[in-house]
Amino acid sequence: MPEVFGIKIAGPAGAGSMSAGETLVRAFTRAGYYCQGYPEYPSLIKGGHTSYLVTISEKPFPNNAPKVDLLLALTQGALDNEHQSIAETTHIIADQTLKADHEHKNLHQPTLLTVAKNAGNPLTLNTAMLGFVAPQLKLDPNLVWELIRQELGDKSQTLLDQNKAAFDQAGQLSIQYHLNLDLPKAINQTHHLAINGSQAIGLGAIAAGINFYAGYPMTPSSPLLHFMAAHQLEFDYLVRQAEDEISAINMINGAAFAGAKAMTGTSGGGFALMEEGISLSGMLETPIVIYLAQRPAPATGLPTWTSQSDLLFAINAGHGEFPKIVLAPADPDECYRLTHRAFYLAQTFHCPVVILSDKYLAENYYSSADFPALDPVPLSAVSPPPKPEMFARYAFTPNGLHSRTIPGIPGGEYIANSDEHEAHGLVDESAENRTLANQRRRDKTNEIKNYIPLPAITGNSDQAVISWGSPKYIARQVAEEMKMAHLHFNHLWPLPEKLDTLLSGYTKLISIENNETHQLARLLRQETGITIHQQLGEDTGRPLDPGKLIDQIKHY
Amino acid sequence: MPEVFGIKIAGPAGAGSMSAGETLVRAFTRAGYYCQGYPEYPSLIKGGHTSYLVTISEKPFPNNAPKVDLLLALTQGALDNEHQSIAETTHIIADQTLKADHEHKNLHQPTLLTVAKNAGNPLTLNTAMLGFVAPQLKLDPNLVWELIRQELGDKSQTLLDQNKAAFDQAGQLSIQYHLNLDLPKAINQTHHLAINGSQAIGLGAIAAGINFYAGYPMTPSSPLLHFMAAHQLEFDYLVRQAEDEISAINMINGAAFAGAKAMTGTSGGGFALMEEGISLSGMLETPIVIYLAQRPAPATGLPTWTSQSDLLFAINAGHGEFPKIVLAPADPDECYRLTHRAFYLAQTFHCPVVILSDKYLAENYYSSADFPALDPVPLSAVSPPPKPEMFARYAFTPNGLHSRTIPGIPGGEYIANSDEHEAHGLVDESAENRTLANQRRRDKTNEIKNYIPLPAITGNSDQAVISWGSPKYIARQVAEEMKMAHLHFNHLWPLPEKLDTLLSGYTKLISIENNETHQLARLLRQETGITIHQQLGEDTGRPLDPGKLIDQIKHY
Amino acid sequence: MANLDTGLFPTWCGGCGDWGIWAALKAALKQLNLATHQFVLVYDIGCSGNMTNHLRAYGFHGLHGRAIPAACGIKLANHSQKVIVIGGDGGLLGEGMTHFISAARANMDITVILHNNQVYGLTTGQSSPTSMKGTKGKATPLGVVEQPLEPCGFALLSGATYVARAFAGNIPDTTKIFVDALTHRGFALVEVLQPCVTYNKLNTYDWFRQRVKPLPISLGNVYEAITKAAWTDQDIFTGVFRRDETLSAYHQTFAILKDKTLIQYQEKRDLTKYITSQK
Amino acid sequence: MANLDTGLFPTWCGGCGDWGIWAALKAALKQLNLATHQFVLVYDIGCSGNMTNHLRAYGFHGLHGRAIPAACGIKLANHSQKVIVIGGDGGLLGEGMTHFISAARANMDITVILHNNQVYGLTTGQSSPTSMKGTKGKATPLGVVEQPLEPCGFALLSGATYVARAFAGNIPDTTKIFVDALTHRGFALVEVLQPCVTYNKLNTYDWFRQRVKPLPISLGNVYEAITKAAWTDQDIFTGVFRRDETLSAYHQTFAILKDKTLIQYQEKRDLTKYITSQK
Ligand SMILES: Cc1ncc(C[n+]2csc(CCOP(=O)(O)OP(=O)(O)O)c2C)c(N)n1
Ligand SMILES: Cc1ncc(C[n+]2csc(CCOP(=O)(O)OP(=O)(O)O)c2C)c(N)n1
Ligand code: SF4
Ligand code: SF4
Ligand SMILES: [Mg+2]
Ligand SMILES: [Mg+2]
Repeated sequence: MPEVFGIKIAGPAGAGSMSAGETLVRAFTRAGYYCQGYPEYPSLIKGGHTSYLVTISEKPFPNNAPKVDLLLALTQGALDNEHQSIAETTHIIADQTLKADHEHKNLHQPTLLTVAKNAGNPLTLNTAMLGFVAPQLKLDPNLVWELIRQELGDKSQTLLDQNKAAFDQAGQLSIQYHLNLDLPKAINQTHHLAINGSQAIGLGAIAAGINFYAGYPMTPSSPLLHFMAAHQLEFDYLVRQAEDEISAINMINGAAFAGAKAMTGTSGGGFALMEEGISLSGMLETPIVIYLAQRPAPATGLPTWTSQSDLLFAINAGHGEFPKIVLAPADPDECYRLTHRAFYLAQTFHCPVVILSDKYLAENYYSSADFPALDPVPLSAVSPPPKPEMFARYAFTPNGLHSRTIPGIPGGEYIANSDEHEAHGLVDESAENRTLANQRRRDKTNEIKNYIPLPAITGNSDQAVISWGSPKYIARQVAEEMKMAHLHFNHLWPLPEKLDTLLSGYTKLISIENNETHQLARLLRQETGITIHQQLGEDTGRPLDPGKLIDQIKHY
Repeated sequence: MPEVFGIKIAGPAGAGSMSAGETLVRAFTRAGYYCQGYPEYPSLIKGGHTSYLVTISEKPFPNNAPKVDLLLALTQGALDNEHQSIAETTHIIADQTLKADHEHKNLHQPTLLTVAKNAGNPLTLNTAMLGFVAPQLKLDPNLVWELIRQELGDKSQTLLDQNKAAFDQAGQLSIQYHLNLDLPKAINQTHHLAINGSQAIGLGAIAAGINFYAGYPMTPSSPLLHFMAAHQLEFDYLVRQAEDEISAINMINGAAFAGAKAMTGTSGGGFALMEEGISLSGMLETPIVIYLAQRPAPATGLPTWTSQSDLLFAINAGHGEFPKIVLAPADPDECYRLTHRAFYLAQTFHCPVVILSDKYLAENYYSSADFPALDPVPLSAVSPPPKPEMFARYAFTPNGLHSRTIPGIPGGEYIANSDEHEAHGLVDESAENRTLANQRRRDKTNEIKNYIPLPAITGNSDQAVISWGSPKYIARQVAEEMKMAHLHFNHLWPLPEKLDTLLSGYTKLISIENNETHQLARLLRQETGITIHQQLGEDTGRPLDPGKLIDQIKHY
Repeated sequence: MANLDTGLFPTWCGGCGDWGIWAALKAALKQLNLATHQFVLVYDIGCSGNMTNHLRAYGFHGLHGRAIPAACGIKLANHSQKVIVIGGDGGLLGEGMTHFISAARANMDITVILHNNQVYGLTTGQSSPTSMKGTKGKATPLGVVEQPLEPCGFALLSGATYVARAFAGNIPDTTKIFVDALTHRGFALVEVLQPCVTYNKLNTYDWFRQRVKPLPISLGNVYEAITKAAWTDQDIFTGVFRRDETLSAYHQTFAILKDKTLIQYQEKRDLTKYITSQK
Repeated sequence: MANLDTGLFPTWCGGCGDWGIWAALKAALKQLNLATHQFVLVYDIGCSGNMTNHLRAYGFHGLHGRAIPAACGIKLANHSQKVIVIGGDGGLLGEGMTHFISAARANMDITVILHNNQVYGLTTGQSSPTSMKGTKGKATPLGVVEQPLEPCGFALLSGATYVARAFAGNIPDTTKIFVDALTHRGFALVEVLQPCVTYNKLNTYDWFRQRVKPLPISLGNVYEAITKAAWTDQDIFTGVFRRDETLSAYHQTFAILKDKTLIQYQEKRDLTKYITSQK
């Protein structure tokens, strides 16, 4: 039995390979596997080649299967485009009318297009493919159909009937085939979720008690915007599609000032536009959460591909020096918990908190353990006794933390002032006041550090692989195969105290990042003085390849 | 004879202490001194206390005089506000009607207000003050009047007459006074300029052949915008006040694409808004120059004060990874040359070049050696032989550099595409193309490094003070007094090769920066692994105090 | 109504129109008898926005051009608050024009007091979007090429449900209009003609006094209002160009804001149903 | 005129209005007989902007919402070029609204082709500033609250000297209007009604065919044009709402651009006079 098994479904954009892939992830998760579903699609609406790779395993969070064991090609173009991913052992399923470029011993060509046409709608081809393949993958056809049915949602009855017909007929066809696929062992859990990073972040925000989400569409942050928009009625918060990102960040600054647990989300270009508003949050000390879903840049870049090239950009976002927190989850569970934590940290420290993800995490589906129920983050606001002066919102305290009021509270009046200000928020440009304000901000950053954990360590070795964000399991796989320890960072800024001691305990450190300039490695040296000996990674838009990384380590 | 002599003129905003201060800088420069003029004023239009400190010396680029030797107080408020800057030896000149808080042995109270009133206009008080003080400072009254006359520009004849009367009468009054001020030695050069950083940057841009400047007002970058606007007819370029900073950066990207030598300027908040456009320049490879005049932040901060807190912000500006150059001049001469160089580097490398200054440099007047005449930077554009394909603007080359065309050149058609693109600019999302494009960008950064000089070294010691930007002469003074070497950086990004070798030659390194988080020190460690042993500086809006820094070093 | 004094005295130039607007706003707030915790003042950056330090109430002094989105966020978080924007022509119609239009289109329930001095005051005298053609500013010494932007016209075309113009030289009438605007439910613009005595030597008190006239007729539809709101060489009408209470304000279109404000939703959320659906 | 083919074929959905606009633009450029180095196409980001890869000419595909300032920069650098902006309602009227108004006010000599599909196409179906009230987009599932923005009205109020509307379903008429707009000197807006067959199921070809009518009368002043440009339940007029050649384009107001383009100034500059004045 193999450890992982890879199934790729490919077709032109709009032909349903994405939804079919997601259905497979759900089906395998229910069938008791650990899965990961990885979509690839170009930045256009129709026509381009898209594919969805489903990797199943008996172990949690499998990385993309190193080879495609089963290719489901919906069209001739798909078959042609995927010729590179076809290995000798790959089973291929393609309609009878398609032509492979050369002989394949495992090419199977049922009459799926005919099935779809007979069902009354050629666009049901992806459903037919699922109907055909389900029995071969030892998936319960009833379960698979139920999932397809869910996916189709409130589509018309005709369309449902057509899909059902295609699904069933293809299932009939399948009986004559015996692919004898060598699947991993199922562990037969039944309580796992099939969920992507965007959903998990949304759920974390909802659990934290979000009141207001303002956003502007931008791949790959849009799935979160859509998720938040879709669930606002159910969970009693409001989503506003702003006129631009600048409006979004300023709206949440205003909303947070008024007491809302508020969040926005965007990708690199939009985040650039938000930086002034992040600096504003630093001055006003508004508790805001900013979701930054990375994609390859500069500029428009590769909008629908993945990247980790915005770490230093996020950490150094906003003019001037002020407390800021940057977190980076790696899987749905971390997405859920760290987003909740982002709101907690924002309410505790009254500062901007950035959540970094990327297209890989935002759009990949994972089998994930159930999410725990979490209490909402309490709103930080006090009701002070009225005084002749305004409320001393920015009073000097030993650790830089102070209580706040919100509009509506009598006696709590103060100015949230973007000019440097004294305790009540009134402008004060004196050197004395500025020195105090700087100290307050410095104290706060130091206090935050007490809340920042050291990186999670797995494995025991004097050599270690380090990583952050979504390539966690790729780095883990590399570390395991190399018998090295693995240090994974999900709190990126500020870095915790004692990190230097931890890092200097290793004789060799290897960084793995989905970028070209080794940003975490450079950040670590900046903050600890410790040099990362080997700095690996690239930024091609694709997830990193563990095999290639292992090679690079071996040939160092 | 003292080494430096400090003269402060103080009054409410609008009372003319600024122009009087500038006049003194010019007069002393002409009289053969080295001067520096430092204005302080709050972020409001009228009423607040403002002052102008003129420091004169026999040595170039004097720092602010450690004490005020002569205080010229225009009003009671000014006198009260300046009580802290009055030392025992300070000579004070104030109108007879003003009251000092206690006895001063050197308080002189001529009837200046009466003089101004008699001249027909109480607002000529600042002119009367100059008329009175000129003889005491051994300045030729004719020269001083000539400079005031220039300053008044095209004001009405009545106003000119009133000022002249006030100036002359006050001069008469002065005859009875003998302050016996102990001035430094004049070196009697006669060819120096009295000029501020903004003017010098403007002149550098003009010398480089700027065609287009687009900007949006923001202190302390506005003086450059105004300077550029004022001289467009004289030097044949165009200035556009854009509707916002985003428009400005996108306009210069467009203009640069079309062949213009183009520049914009702003301060931190506006620069934040420009970051997306800087990333665009990184992708399109447009030659653009961005002037960033720093002020204390976050947010609106202290708009009219100085700071160096945007170094890492500028270096990490824009989403994604792309070649970018950051320069930071320290005095008018460097402003002039480095701005010219910025255009040269932009045209050579087709990338964004950021010039960092701050309020101190932008608004201080300095006596400066004459500026050399410089040739314009040639426009980089070729006329390729027409081909069926478009022009291979982004062809792969060994060092990442390639020629470009501009609209209007037949056969030069290509797409400046913010999507990742192949040689002709057409979208190409393949891993192969992305890898090549990344390599092109990396090669270019490496090539740029060949053009980056090591920091300038003065002094001979195994210990060194390091600095960047406007505190250069403060750091120099500290280094000299501590008998240390001084390493000054005016090329901040990318850092040159072999910097680690240079730095590791010192047993102790001390950084001096006008910020709180020691950004250059951290940058150096990030890029070289070398730790700066003592990291000094603060960000109060005021220039750093050499005396305090020396104390800190001594008590380390 | 409590004292609005902060202990800091404004630093505007003597004679600046901002003094009149400040007086009128204080008078209007007194007249409405609002307690200082019942409203939020959102200031843009500018001479106008420097009013920040001179009204003792909840205040938010954000970024240049971004007062309106901040105000919208405050309003949506807690719509029981009256939200008032104080800003200039540079901030609200230059840097922030997109937000101005967007908030008007959405009929956000905020009152925007536009200090229209036709110049960038705080940055010492550059031309603004409302500067007249030919105006020479520090960054436009050759004269403004653009046609001036018509704030009331743009608000009307964007669907603002309340649009009025006042003159800072006439404090009683300005107060009246402020009171009226502050009792409107929905997006309200009050353009106040505000002489800048330091940097705008053209549009002075006298210049305005020769042109300002109360709007003579009551207006029909929005397009007629746009026409009447336009300045002509002879006439600049003051008064109310539109007051339409028939349309819901933005926040009123959401059922969850009917009985509670957004920030009153602090209950624990049960995710079970959704999570189960993803199994 | 040379071949406009790049070898890449568009990826728009079958039936998308962008096909019609592409065809009309190619036809118009052919008709005008411009060589491919005599004009610059400036594309916004969107389905519309994806035309980038399908016209073999100088092209600039910048940032979402920022095509207009880039186009202005290009025009000012080299005003001998014809500069054409291709963009969507999201980019040009949402993210970039401030630039749209500013360029129109300045009468910048650029031709803006607005692909108005009333939706964010490329980001897969969110509502846009021109979406009709009640439209349910992916980020506005409760329906759009805002009143739709009127592109022609805003252009007219901003002082655009050429404003027209065309329908992508009518390629010959669209071509005619493009030719007309491209020969106008000054800011020209052509709003093209562009059905998005994938994400806009309301404003379809049929829907438009029932409403689109050629503008019947010739218009008087700008305010009348604004009124006529507004959509009503029955009528959406196509045609030219304004064509005014009497006003100078922005670049024409500068003496130095009279005989030379900006980039032709490459002479060495003599700073002596200024420097001497600072001694
Ligand atoms: C992003 C940004 N750009 C520019 C500035 C500088 N700035 C401050 S106030 C102002 C203009 C103010 O003009 P207006 O809004 O008309 O207000 P006024 O001073 O005339 O009342 C500008 C450009 C800034 N603070 N932030
Ligand atoms: C700063 C920024 N924000 C958001 C996006 C994402 N984005 C790309 S295209 C688009 C909307 C396109 O809508 P529209 O301009 O109407 O063009 P269409 O696709 O409908 O032709 C958005 C929001 C982006 N690229 N950059
Ligand atoms: S500069 Fe103008 S707007 Fe500002 S305070 Fe003075 S008069 Fe008023
Ligand atoms: S999504 Fe709409 S606008 Fe985009 S290509 Fe398809 S039909 Fe055209
Ligand atoms: Mg103004
Ligand atoms: Mg659109």
